Amino acid sequence: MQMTEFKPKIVAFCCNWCSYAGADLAGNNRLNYPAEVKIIRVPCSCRVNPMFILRAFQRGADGVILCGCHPGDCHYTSGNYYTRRRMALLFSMLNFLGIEKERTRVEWVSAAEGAKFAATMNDFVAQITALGENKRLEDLRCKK
Amino acid sequence: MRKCSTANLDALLRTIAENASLYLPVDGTDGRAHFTKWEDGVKMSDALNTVRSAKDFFFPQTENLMDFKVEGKTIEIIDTREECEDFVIFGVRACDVRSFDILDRVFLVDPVDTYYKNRREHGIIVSMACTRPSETCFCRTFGIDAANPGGDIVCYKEEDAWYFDALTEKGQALLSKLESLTEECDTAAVDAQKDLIRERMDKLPLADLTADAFGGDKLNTYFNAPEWKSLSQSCLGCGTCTFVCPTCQCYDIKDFKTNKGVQRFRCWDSCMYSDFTKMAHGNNRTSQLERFRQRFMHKLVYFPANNEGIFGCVGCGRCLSRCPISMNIVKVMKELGGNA
Amino acid sequence: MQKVTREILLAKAAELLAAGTVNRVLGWKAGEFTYDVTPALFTTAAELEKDFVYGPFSGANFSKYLVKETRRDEGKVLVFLKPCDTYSFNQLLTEHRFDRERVYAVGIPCDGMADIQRIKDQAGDGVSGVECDGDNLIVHTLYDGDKTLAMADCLAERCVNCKSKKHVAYDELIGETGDVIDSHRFDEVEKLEKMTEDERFAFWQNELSRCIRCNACRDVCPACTCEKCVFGNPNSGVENKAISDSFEEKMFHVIRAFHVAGRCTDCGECSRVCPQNIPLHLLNRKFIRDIDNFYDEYQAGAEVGQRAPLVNYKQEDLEPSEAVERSGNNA
Amino acid sequence: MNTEALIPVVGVITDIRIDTPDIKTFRVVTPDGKKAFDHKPGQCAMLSIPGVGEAMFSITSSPTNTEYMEFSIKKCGCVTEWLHAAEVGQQITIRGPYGNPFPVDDAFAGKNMLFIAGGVGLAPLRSVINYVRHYRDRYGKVDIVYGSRSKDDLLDYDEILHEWMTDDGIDVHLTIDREQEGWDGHVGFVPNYVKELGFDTDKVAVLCGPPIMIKFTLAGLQELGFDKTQVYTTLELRMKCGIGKCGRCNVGSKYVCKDGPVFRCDELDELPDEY
Repeated sequence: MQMTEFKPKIVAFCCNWCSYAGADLAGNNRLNYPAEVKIIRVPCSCRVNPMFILRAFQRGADGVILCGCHPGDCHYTSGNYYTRRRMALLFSMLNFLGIEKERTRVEWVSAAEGAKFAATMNDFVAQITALGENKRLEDLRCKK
Repeated sequence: MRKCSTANLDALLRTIAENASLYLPVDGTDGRAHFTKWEDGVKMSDALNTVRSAKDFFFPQTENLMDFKVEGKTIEIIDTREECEDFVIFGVRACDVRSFDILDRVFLVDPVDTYYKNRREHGIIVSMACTRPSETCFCRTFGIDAANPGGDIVCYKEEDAWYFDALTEKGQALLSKLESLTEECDTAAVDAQKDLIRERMDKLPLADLTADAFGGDKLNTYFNAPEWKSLSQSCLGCGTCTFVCPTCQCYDIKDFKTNKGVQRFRCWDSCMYSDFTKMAHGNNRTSQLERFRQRFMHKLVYFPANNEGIFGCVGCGRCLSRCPISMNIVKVMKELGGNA
Repeated sequence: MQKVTREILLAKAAELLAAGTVNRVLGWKAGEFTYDVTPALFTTAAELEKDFVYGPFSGANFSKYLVKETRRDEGKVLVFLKPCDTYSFNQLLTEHRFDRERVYAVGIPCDGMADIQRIKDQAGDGVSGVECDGDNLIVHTLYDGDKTLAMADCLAERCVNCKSKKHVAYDELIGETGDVIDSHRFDEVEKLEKMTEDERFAFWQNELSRCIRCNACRDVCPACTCEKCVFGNPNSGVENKAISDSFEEKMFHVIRAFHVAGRCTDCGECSRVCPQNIPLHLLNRKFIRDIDNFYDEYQAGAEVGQRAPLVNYKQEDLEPSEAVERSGNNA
Repeated sequence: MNTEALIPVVGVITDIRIDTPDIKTFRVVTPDGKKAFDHKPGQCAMLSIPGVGEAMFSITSSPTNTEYMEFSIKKCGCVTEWLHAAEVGQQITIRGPYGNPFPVDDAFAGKNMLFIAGGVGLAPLRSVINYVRHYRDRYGKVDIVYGSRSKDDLLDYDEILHEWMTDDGIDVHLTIDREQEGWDGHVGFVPNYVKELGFDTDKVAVLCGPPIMIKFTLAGLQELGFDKTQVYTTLELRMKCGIGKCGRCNVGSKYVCKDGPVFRCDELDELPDEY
């Protein structure tokens, strides 16, 4: 029996100053990463509040990844340090509620790391594909 | 009057559940009773009452009203109403049964709320007398007899048997399906239980509470009463009392954007919330005192003014045990009515 | 340790009112039954004499009321603070939520407060009165006569797992202050951490599904003092008055706990007021425990002016991925 | 199951008129070009944009207009902002009519009429005024006092100038709050202007405007000798259902959506001061 292949929906929040440019670089260098990744540009990774992550899942994301500047390299000096603490606590809490820990990730990708961006996305998409559809943080109304 | 031996009760419930969804109070993992769908092995709770009232069956906390499909400038309205299935609520107490009459006076008056009506028509209520009323009970204040609850069928639980009596045609029809599991009996046991219940009701701490000081004509007596200030002082403005209340029926209508369209749903709302009456250019109740007053004035004055003196409270006592700061309608009545 | 009684508090309140130190008293008002005590303002000694009570049901944390009270420009208000309340008091001061000058705080020792639900679980429904008798409670019931229960078996969860008998703020102390306790408050969290993801999911699904979104947990919380809550703001996109989908249960409770993470003093009011008996404190304690484990030990409200962990960082902080790994193996 | 009061019908905006900087008048018909439903002067309709929200508006056009309905809407909340950004051809939803109308065929019949409006408060009165103009012989003399912040904020100015003012037996008294270039009419607030004009009490007065204007105008009318039973007004409160069930517009034992929005001023005295 032929199963329809599961194509996950991935939301990637990318910092304007680094990983968004990293994504650009990946494109310029013709490095492939899956089309399932939907990039949302943010001015700094710390612009992403926990609600954004949850809302992405509500609206149908199967995985959410947040990309920012490497610690120490924040365009605004310290934004990504706060991101790091917030997401550490949030992801830990989501896992505490029984949400698969593989569904969320934070990755530091600089503007020069086009290759890392593509590799990260490929890896994350593969991970979510293996994990399957997001059932535990879904909103059924959005799936109708 | 029909009698079913306690040993046969499971079989009786099974027979009911064959034709309709059957709900009854069941102890949850939190140790409290909640209306739960019956299936084999489910044991009915001994608790006096459920945490949430039975109003949910007819007026659920949220329900979808309609869907919209929006494309460009055009809108398509999709009526999502469906004929609801028959269901039976078993073990409803006298107070909650009365609450349906109160809700009927809101939802079934013209223009009829068809969502509510649909459920009401398909629901059968099996009520149950209260042999162990609690200290928070004051249904008698509103003329409710815990020994004689309404509904379609009334039941009385004794050690060895359950007694059933049909009160409506709907109830008669259901009871006749249970004939093989029940036998005709006299009313001696039930009469004895009724006497016991009334005797116990007499002794309840709130047995003497009356609502005589309230009614539709008492607006000016109470609206500007100075007592509202101290009564509402520590109110948190949460919605607990409203949401556990069997007669609170205010609702909100909201839109939810799904990924493909718009769902318009309604959900319970609370007059205790600060944004209840807020509109684009103002709010006519800006203080918690006003909101607090609205809730109690509505139950004790405004509702009776429009409904031949019937109060909008059934004395179930849920707000007495659930309010985070232990402020409730009994304290309000005593403070205002002066019959402490 | 000196046992606090109604008489002692009454005398103190009357003394401070008479001296003009304060012009009103935030206290507990007697209800219909012994257990339905309401927070109330008293302005005269006569009012106090009539209705003021103090006993095993005087559990409400008054700190949050100070936000509203000190905005009314009417001199000082007297507030009685149990040790756990003093942490909320400090936390609110740290966040500049009320005017310290308008408060006269009297610290009172506390041996733990009773939970009427636990009493009813043991004595049955129909509790017409409760009396203290040394370490026991005598419970008058409607149908089964008097029952004697050990106070220790009737304590609220937050008191069983009391974190501190130490007062961290007061103008005056009645009796003596105690010590921070090496409590077992994280045991339940740990138990959940040791479960599998599936078990945890089932656990929370069951607990949170009872939520009726009455917002009592939010409205009572001394750390939730936003003028406009994100869940009550129509422009936030997440405003909602009811749970229309089980997603919203999780969103509301995760965000509620997250918004007070690093500021929650673990006073336990959220669980006390929940009409559906959801163990909300476990979410807050999870954050506290993670903060302690990931960063430095931190007790919100221990001192005024502390920098909360979520508005702080260290260059060598752990990565979110490590955090998730570690939180499962906290023990 | 067939009818349900909460389920609307689709309406199409066929014309948008810019009246003032923050008020537009929308013409609405059903997709097949008909009037969505009949109404009486003073009644309201619930308009909504799925996903934005639903809100109650008074129907500005007269019932004697059998082709379409008009709504004069001031931009002040999310629904109205959305409507102000809408274009002709946009569909919305509409349900109604709601509330009690003005008693145009009984209490008003044969009477001299005095209409007093402030700002967008003219919207509900326009329906009555045009009804009265249509059945001119059923009513006596008509006076209209209308004021707004400035000349630019006067609603339906063209209709007032070219239709109302040219009608026989209708006196229109306009006023604006502050002096303005190009305005040679009266300057001052409505309540004072009403007192200055000094009307005879042989009339029924109909009032609509901001609460503060209603309050002072009513006091002014009473000074002139008017009894509260001669004065009508229309209220506005937050509404969700429009059919007296959701509880939002409950004031005292009345529901403004169902028992109002039109009240005689002596009836208001029986309500608690909460509107």
